[in-house]
Amino acid sequence: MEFIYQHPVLVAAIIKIAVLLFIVMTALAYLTWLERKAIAHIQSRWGPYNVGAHGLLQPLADGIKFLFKEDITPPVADKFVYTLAPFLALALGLTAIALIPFGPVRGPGSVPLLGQPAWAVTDINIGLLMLFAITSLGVYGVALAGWSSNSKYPLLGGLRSSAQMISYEVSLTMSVVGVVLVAGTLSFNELIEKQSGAFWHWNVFSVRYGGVPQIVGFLCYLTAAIAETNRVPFDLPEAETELVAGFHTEYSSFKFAMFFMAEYANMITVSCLATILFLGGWLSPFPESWHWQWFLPGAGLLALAAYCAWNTVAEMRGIARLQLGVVTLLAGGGGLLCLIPVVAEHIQGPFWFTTKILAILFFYIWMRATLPRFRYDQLMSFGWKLLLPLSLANLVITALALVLWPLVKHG
Amino acid sequence: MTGAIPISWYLVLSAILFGLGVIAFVFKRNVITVFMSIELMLNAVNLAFVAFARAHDQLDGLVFVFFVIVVAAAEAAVGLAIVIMLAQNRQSLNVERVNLLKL
Amino acid sequence: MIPLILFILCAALAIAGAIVLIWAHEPIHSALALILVMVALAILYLLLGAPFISAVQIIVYAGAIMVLFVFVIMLLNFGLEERTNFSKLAIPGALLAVVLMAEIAHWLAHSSIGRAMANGPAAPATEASTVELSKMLFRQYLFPFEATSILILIAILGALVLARKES
Amino acid sequence: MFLLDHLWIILALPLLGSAINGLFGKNFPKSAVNSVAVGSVALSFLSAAEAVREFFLLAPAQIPFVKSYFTWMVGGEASAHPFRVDFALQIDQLTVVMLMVVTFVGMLIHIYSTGYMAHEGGYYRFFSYLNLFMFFMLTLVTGANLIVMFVGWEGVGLCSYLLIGFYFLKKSAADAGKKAFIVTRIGDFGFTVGILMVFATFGTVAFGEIFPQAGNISEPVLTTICILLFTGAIGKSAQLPLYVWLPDAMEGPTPVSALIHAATMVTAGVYMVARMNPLFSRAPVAMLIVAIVGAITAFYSATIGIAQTDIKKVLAYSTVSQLGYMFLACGVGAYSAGIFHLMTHAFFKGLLFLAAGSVIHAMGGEQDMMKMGGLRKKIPVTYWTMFIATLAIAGIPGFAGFFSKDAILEAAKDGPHANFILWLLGVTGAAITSFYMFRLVFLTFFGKPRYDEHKVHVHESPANMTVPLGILAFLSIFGGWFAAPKLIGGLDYFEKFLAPVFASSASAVESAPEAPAEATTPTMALVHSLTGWPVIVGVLGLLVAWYLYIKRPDLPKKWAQSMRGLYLLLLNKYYVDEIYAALIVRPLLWISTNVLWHVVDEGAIDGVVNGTATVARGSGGELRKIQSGNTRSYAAWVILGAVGFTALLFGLLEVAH
Repeated sequence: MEFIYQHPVLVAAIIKIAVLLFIVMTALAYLTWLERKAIAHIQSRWGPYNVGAHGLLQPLADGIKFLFKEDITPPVADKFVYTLAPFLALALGLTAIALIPFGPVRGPGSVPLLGQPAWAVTDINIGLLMLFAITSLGVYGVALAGWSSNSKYPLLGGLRSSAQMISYEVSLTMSVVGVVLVAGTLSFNELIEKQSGAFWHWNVFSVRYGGVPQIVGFLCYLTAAIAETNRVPFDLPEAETELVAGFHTEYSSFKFAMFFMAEYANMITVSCLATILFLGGWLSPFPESWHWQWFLPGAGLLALAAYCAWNTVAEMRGIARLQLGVVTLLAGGGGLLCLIPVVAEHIQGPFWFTTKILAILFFYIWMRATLPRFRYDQLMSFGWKLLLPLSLANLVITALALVLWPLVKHG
Repeated sequence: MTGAIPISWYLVLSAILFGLGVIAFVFKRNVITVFMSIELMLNAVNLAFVAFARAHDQLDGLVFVFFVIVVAAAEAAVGLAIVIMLAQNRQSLNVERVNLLKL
Repeated sequence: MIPLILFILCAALAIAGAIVLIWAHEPIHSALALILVMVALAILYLLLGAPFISAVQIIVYAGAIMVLFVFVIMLLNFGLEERTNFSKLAIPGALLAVVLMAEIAHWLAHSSIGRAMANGPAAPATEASTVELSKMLFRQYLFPFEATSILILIAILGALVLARKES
Repeated sequence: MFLLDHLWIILALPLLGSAINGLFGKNFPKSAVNSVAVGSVALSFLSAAEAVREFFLLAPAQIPFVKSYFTWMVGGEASAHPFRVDFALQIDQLTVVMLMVVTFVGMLIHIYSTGYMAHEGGYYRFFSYLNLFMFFMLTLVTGANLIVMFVGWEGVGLCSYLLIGFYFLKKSAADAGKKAFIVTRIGDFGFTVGILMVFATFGTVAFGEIFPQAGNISEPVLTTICILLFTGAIGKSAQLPLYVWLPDAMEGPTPVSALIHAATMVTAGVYMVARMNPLFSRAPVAMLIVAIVGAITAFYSATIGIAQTDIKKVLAYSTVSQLGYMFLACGVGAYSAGIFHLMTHAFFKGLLFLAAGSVIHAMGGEQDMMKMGGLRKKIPVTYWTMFIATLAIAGIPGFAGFFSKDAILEAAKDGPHANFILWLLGVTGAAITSFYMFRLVFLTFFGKPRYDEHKVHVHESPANMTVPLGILAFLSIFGGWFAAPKLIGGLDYFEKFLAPVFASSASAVESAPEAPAEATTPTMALVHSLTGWPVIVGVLGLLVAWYLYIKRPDLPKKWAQSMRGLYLLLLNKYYVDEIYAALIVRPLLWISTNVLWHVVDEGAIDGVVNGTATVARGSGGELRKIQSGNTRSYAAWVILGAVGFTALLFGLLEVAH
């Protein structure tokens, strides 16, 4: 107890981390479910269906499977590095999320926890830089995995990935700098607060601070981010058709699962970043004055509950009906809870944040379902000859606008 | 972030790291590792810079660190390119085998 | 309290990393050790109230330069370091390095300036604001800044020219 | 007043023409090159004329009209006499005369050249040089201070070099060019020193500031300065002993000889002496030297002219001798007479050269008079114009040369600095001049053709060559009539016009003695001047030449046989070139070879260099033992250095605290 009062920051941080970790892990698991379902429906299939209603328990099953599989380490592999790689990957992937504010840390809507804001684990004033610092280390996971397996395909995969990630990291950073110039801060909260108002004040559209709309920067970011997370159409490092499974060919069981989770964690991170930088983070798209928007979360959950209820009654049979019923109850309860004004007010931030993230994640999944894979040289030339110049142009134009705007305004 | 720790500790640490870097430079045979030991020395110096910047409460030290890092990047780019050439021309990375400059 | 623990931890990590760098026969291990040192130093920079430099340290050093090193090591993949001993002067050199360290330590311990630094904590714990730093960088140090940027450009070209296959 | 304020236009035009032709002319058609070259000079002439018109509107107080455009060099502002040179141009009566002569004759010769050079290679190059020469010459005559003047001075030297060596594939031409350049350099050295002394003495180089002070400078100093300046004149205007380059300069194309080596450049020396007259007239000794040099040169080179057979060589020596007359005039204080002769000489000698060129053109490049003869009928225009010019140079009354030469000899006879010897030399020279000039004419145009008429088919030159001849012929007759009234005891308008320029020197000279008493009534004066010695000797020379080359063509050879020694002496120009070679060139070569080359260069310099190399190699041989080619060893050394330095540094820091 004494310790708690001496170091509120530390304790609060620990609590928040624990909670966040739980949520994120679950989210990761169900992201895989979401992806499979989405792709399946895009390709007019059913996707996971049998384990639980609509395959809702599929992630759980997968997890168990991974846990109990045999963990093979190739004898020729460099044991230490071979083990280190997946841990590094996952650890970094999760650490990055610790910097993300999921809701307002001050002012209305912020929730105190031991005198600390609850919606963000940390609130440092160069959050963006720190985030990049952490993600920039992400490449090691892949590269080391590839090298330590001490076999051909992984090595090639590792080489590819390190080359690819370094190349696209440049464009990624460049495309973000435009926003930083406009906002003039590296702190996530300030970045978001500067976009307050309605959706036309988001950096994607905003001309508020004399900058230009960062739409180009946004597109560059999305593209580079896909490459950064090694996903289709940039999933060269793990191109099944060419490299069996790329850098994690030799990995199995839980180490593989860690890479798997790391990838999805990275997806979430980049989506969060996109949301914060370009889409106004946890801000609602509507003007504050529209108070009815407070009831949107509740309404949304209730709608989900309604759908589930109908679905339960109409289609489910046996155990599945029970499972979906539980989901219905959860959703309904949550919906009702969210209709309580106090809760509604404080749930706003996370609600919008989550919504936006989901949108972007869906976009990624959609991409994966739609696009074919690049060839390696295409990938490189695309990154260096198109993406980088584009993001640089965006940066230059933004800077010019920022310089010229005052002159124009004040004659 | 209270500065409870005396600056001289940082300086000593920097000195130790630098010395280790030098030793590494002298002991390692692999060109790449030799390069790395140079980077290590640079890091040690950077630490000293930051420490001094803090001691005199001036930002110049940090600016220097910034420049050092940039230069290190440039050096790494060219140096590694040279290393690749080296590896291509004589199938070895051992600095001691690269001694044709002698006599 | 916490800073002290952090400092000792990071310092230990850094030194350990440096030693591993020397010890390891496997270049990759050396590289990892060096990355460890860099990260530790980055944390120390945070302690010294230079978050920006700390971030840059990780992004550029650990995230770019060292990745390059690892990449090259993987690319060439020459395996273990070969232990030859053609250089008679290596051992004396190492001893000299130790002497160097001793010198500095001695100076810090006994010189007036050294003692001035030793006793009492460092200057007030104000974080070096990134804004101030950038102002300095783009006003007072504008020319060096531009110069380094040109240097980088030249380095890129040089690397390209060197690595290009003659055909 | 536009052009007075923008005198530079007059200079700039030829420069522009030169630049255009020189840079792009290679690809131009001949017509384009012509229009650029001639056009620029013509425009320059017109603008000069306009400038002169405006000049006449100026009040006497405004003369000389100086226009400074920008400060060119400044040095030692701190000192009492900062070295400060403006790029300044000035115009006064003297400049007016020179301007008109240079631009007009220059224009005519440009036109002539379009015909004469029509079949030559490097056409554009030739005109580019020629325009450049015009630019420098104009700079020379308009410069308002010694430095600007000197720029022009050296510039014309350069162009002369370029144009003499125009046929640079011909060794003799190239050598002649070098000779001209080097010989004039000797004079220019004196000139340069002179300029320096002027600055040292007066603390300035601007004419307008020098002349007023001239009065309060001690005579020895002035004398030194004047002699030094005159050295430059000797070189540039080919006086004894530096005249040797001019005859060789005839290697250049004939228009060049006409323009540069007869009409304009070689007269620069005279112009300079006249320009500096306030100094000279206060240094009697220098004056005397000028006069003596002039007179002797006049007589001496005239004698050489007798025996020459190359038509251009004859003209060359005659030029030297005429220049001698001009200096004689300046030497005896009759500057205006000198300038007057300069002008008339520009007309008739220019004409003579052009005509000679026309002859050579007609003969298809033949220059030896012994291979000519009887051209009178075949090329009448050339013949008549040349004959007129000859009458003029011989000083036959009524022609331009008569007035100017008469004025000079008169000044030598009973001017302020009259001197019987000088006069005698002058008159004798005049006689010889008229003799060899008529010899030239008779040999060329009269008697039997001495060439193979089937090989050479003689033809009159095209209009663009003959028209300038005509114009110059006209000027050779009437160009001197400014002075005509003097014949009847009236005024010499030319002299009167130039008077302001030489006013100071006139004042410097103690009251000039009255004109001879017998010139009271106009008729008497006329008779007197028409029966003056110059006329008599002129006619005498004519008659002798006629007797020897028309009446008894066999005589010259006989005499040449009988007086072989003298003949050879004259034919070989008194062996001056050989003497110079023996006295100066060979010793110089010997010293350069045996002392400077074998001793100084090989011994000292190479010794030092090689020594250094040896030392470096030796020490390197020792040092390279350190270079084991082993990086780690190097590192060890570096560390050693670091340790030492750190120790030192800490030590110093401790000391500092």
